[in-house]
Amino acid sequence: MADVIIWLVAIPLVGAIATLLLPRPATLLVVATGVATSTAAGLLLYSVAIQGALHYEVGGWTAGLGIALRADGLSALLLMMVALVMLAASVYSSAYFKEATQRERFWPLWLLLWTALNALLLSGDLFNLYVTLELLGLSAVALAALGGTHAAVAAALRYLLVGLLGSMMFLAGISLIYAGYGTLDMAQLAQTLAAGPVAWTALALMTAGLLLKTALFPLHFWLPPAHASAPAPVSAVLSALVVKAAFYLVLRLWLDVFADMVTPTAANLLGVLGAGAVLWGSWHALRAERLKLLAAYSTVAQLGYLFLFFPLLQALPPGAARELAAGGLVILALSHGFAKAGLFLAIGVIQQRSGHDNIQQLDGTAQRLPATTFAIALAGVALIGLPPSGAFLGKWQLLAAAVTSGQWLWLLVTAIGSLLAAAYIFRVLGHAFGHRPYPNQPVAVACEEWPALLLGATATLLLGLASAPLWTLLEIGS
Amino acid sequence: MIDVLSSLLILAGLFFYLAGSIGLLRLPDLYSRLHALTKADNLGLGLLIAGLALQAQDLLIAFKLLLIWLAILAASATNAHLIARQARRLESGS
Amino acid sequence: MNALMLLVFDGLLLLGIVSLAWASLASSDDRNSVILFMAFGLVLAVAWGRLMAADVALAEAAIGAGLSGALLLAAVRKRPAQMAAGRANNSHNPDRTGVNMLLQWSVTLLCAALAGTLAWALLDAFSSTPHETLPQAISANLEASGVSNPVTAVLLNFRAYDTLLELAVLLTAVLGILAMGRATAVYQPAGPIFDGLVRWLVPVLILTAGYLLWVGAHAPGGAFQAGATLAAAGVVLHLAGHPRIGLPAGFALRILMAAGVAVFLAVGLSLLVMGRPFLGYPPAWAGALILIIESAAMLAIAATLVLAFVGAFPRSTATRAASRQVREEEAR
Amino acid sequence: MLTAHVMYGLSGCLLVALGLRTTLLHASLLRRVLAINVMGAGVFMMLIAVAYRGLGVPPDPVPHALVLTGIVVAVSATALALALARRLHAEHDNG
Amino acid sequence: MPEVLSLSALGLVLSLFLGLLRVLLAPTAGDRMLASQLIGTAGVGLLLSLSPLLDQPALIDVALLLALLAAVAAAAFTGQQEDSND
Repeated sequence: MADVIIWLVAIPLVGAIATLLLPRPATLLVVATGVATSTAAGLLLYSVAIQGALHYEVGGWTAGLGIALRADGLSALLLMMVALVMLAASVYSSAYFKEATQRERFWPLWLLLWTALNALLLSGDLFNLYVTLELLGLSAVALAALGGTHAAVAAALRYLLVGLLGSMMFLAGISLIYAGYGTLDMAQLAQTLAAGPVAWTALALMTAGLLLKTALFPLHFWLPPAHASAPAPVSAVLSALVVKAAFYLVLRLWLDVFADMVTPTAANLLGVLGAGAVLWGSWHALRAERLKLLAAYSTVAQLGYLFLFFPLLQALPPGAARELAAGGLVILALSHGFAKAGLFLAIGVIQQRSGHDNIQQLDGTAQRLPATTFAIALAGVALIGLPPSGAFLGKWQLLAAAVTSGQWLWLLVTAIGSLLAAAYIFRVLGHAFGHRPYPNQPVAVACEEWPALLLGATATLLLGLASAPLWTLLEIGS
Repeated sequence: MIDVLSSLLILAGLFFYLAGSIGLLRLPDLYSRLHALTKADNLGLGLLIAGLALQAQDLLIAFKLLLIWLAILAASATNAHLIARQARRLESGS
Repeated sequence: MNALMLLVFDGLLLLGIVSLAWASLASSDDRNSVILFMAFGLVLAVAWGRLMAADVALAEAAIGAGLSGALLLAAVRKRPAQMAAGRANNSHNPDRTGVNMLLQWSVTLLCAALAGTLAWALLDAFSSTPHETLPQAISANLEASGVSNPVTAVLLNFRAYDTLLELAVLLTAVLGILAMGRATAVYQPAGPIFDGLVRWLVPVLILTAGYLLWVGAHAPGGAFQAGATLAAAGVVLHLAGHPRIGLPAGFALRILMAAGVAVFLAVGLSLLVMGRPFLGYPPAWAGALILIIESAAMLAIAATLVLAFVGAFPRSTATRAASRQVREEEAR
Repeated sequence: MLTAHVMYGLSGCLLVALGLRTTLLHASLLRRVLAINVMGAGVFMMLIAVAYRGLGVPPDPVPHALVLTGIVVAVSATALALALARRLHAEHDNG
Repeated sequence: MPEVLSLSALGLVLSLFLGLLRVLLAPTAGDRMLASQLIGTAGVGLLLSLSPLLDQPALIDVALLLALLAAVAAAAFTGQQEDSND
């Protein structure tokens, strides 16, 4: 059953080669690849739920000499999110890219990105993580530049340089680890790590590199232009999945591998930066003129919430309260992933239908594109954190943990951030439901509108109402 | 005997290298500097390679050494031609 | 070499490396900066040789000093309009206002602190005896790996999964480059001197590539060094104005680009289907399988690097002539 | 600890810092690409110093393999960055 | 023999260093090219001397690659020159 781990990397990579060699039936190949990969992700989730954490030794060499891949509850859940979001965005992309040459360039890179995401979430080896980070970074940059406009290429170039700087710092940290401990396997490392100059410096370097890639305030400057100028399906996965992959690694390093070395001061520093991101990102999202820019700034803010959990998890003693808080963090990350992907796809529909994404000129959108407007509303519920969304449960755990550990500051930040989020979402909806009667007939295109709708519904309804199994899954550690 | 000969060749090569480098730093005009460098390339590396080739265990190594010398000679000749032409153009231009 | 000579040797070499890096980054002219960077790569190759890392030295010579240099030189080719535009905003911070100075000093201080911390941690790591578990495990399993060069064994057997993903990175980069669809401007057909050089340099480079691939199983060398050397031959042909650079067209070119990842993946998955682990070669076949993978990887790397250098699929002679006309008009 | 460990290790740290400084401060794109490559060279130098065991002693092959992978990744990224820059300039020239 | 090779390695690294100084302080572009060429030739000689000294025959291959690429670089410069002037 552990074989499913390697299939999760191999299937999208085979798909990438197939779409490169056979551009004509590419759309069909992508759908087949997407369904197969999602099935594999479902199988993995099922196996992890039944059997507990899985691991796979590539080439049959023991971990350390070779590379070990690992899957526990957290990675299996994130892989499932990646599969669903990528599948929905693939269906949308087949309608978004009208020209054959566009699709020919898009599909191989798209499937390489999927390969990178899966490989990153499964890797148990530090240097292998560096390679997957670079694969993820380069494919994301190439996709972001596909729009071809001056703004898109310039933003992609900046994205590339920032990403490279981040990976270089990550690699410097890995070198230190290898010098000090003689291994790259994360499980072996977790057992032998000892507080000292090597571990501290390596953790600081790797974290700095990853924070740059996950765009934590004040290292977020590159994100809004890159995410706002990419093609809509690309923006969706950049915001929902790519930045989250770097965040996942921060989580792994701080809560698993280096868990004994993290001090309250360091965790508080991440919390403060997260608070800065929540306030700064939400404020700029409120002031944004264009929908895509609003969504991009909202990503900066939503990532901030995730970092608020670090000081709380650090302060809580191991036990039920800490498990609940950790579960809240994951459910918040998942529901943001689905909601933000849905929002970007919906914005893409509006942009293509009305030729712009100016918030001021959205009047009548609700009559013309009712399903898309509903998708924005569903995603908005999750972004604000209203019940019954998964984000509501996540924020509830955040607040509960803040009260339990007596860290009231984070409570205040969350409250202000949620109010600002409500303001920017209702500003969009207010314009969309504007009274000016619109002459056009309502249009409905299944391939374009359904993916956004389903993603929004997953974030708001599925994660909110059926989240009980998540907590049991998350207890399955590696 | 072979050791002595190859040592002598290597040391002679080293002398031309150093002479060429110092010439490059100290000589007054571009043409004489170019000339000094050609000494280092052709003679310095040539003598060094001759000395090492005497020590080579098999024919493949000797062949590779010869190829290295030829490649450097070609690069040096091409560069010299280019620089001389550039310098000439500058002179006629000014 | 005695200890003192070694100390002087290392000192001079490192002083050279650091000052070249400094000069390359601080130079006021882009072209100059690239030439210094190529020299930096060259001296690095010597340093890797000095540290008994011949495999890395080969790769640095072929890729670091060679191909990166060619890529960068092509990027700073003189185009009047661009040079002027570049000068305007690339000037080396001439306005040393207060804020600017403050920024410069604080960043410099930050980087000095980084260097200090890094050095502190590294020296701490060096102060204990080196970890020998992994090197010992590698020599214990070298017999079963199918090759006798330990670096090749790590790259293509123990950590073959890394190498597979690395080939995917290379493929991603070239797909991104081709999607941008801006070819570097074509070069004039070679003049007589250049042509004479090309006529013998290209075959020698191809032979050297084959030699490096073959020797990689038991001595330093392998697919990447060989692929980069082969790519250098393609670069020379491009510089000499050859339109097709020895590459096939259309579907065949796509196959060539994908060959490295495809063959690697096919071998890995066939083994998986046969009930072995992914990329778990049976020891008896390991040598042959590694050679097959390396040959495909070499061709793919060479094709990819040449395409990265050219920046687009090679064009036919007709479009080439047209584009030269356009270029000449632009120059006026 | 060997003298070579200290000398090459510290030079590697210096190259990393030098590259980082230019990446953060320099406006020119080409220079930033070079600076990131210099940073990479510094990290590679650290790794190869870690692998070194002394003259005549076989070194640890793992860091060598990592650096080989790193060099190929670096050249891929450099090539992509230069292609994006070329596209930007081309538009700049045309419009 | 090792003493001669050590001396040669040391002398060549000095030669390489002088070449570096020249590159850094070169008055004209032509001088800079001359100095880069010296660095290349000295690097090749250095690798050749180190190869028997460290018992690393592969360093000869490195030197061969550097020599061939020096020729490629010369070709690149010439190609650019002929391209931009003729």
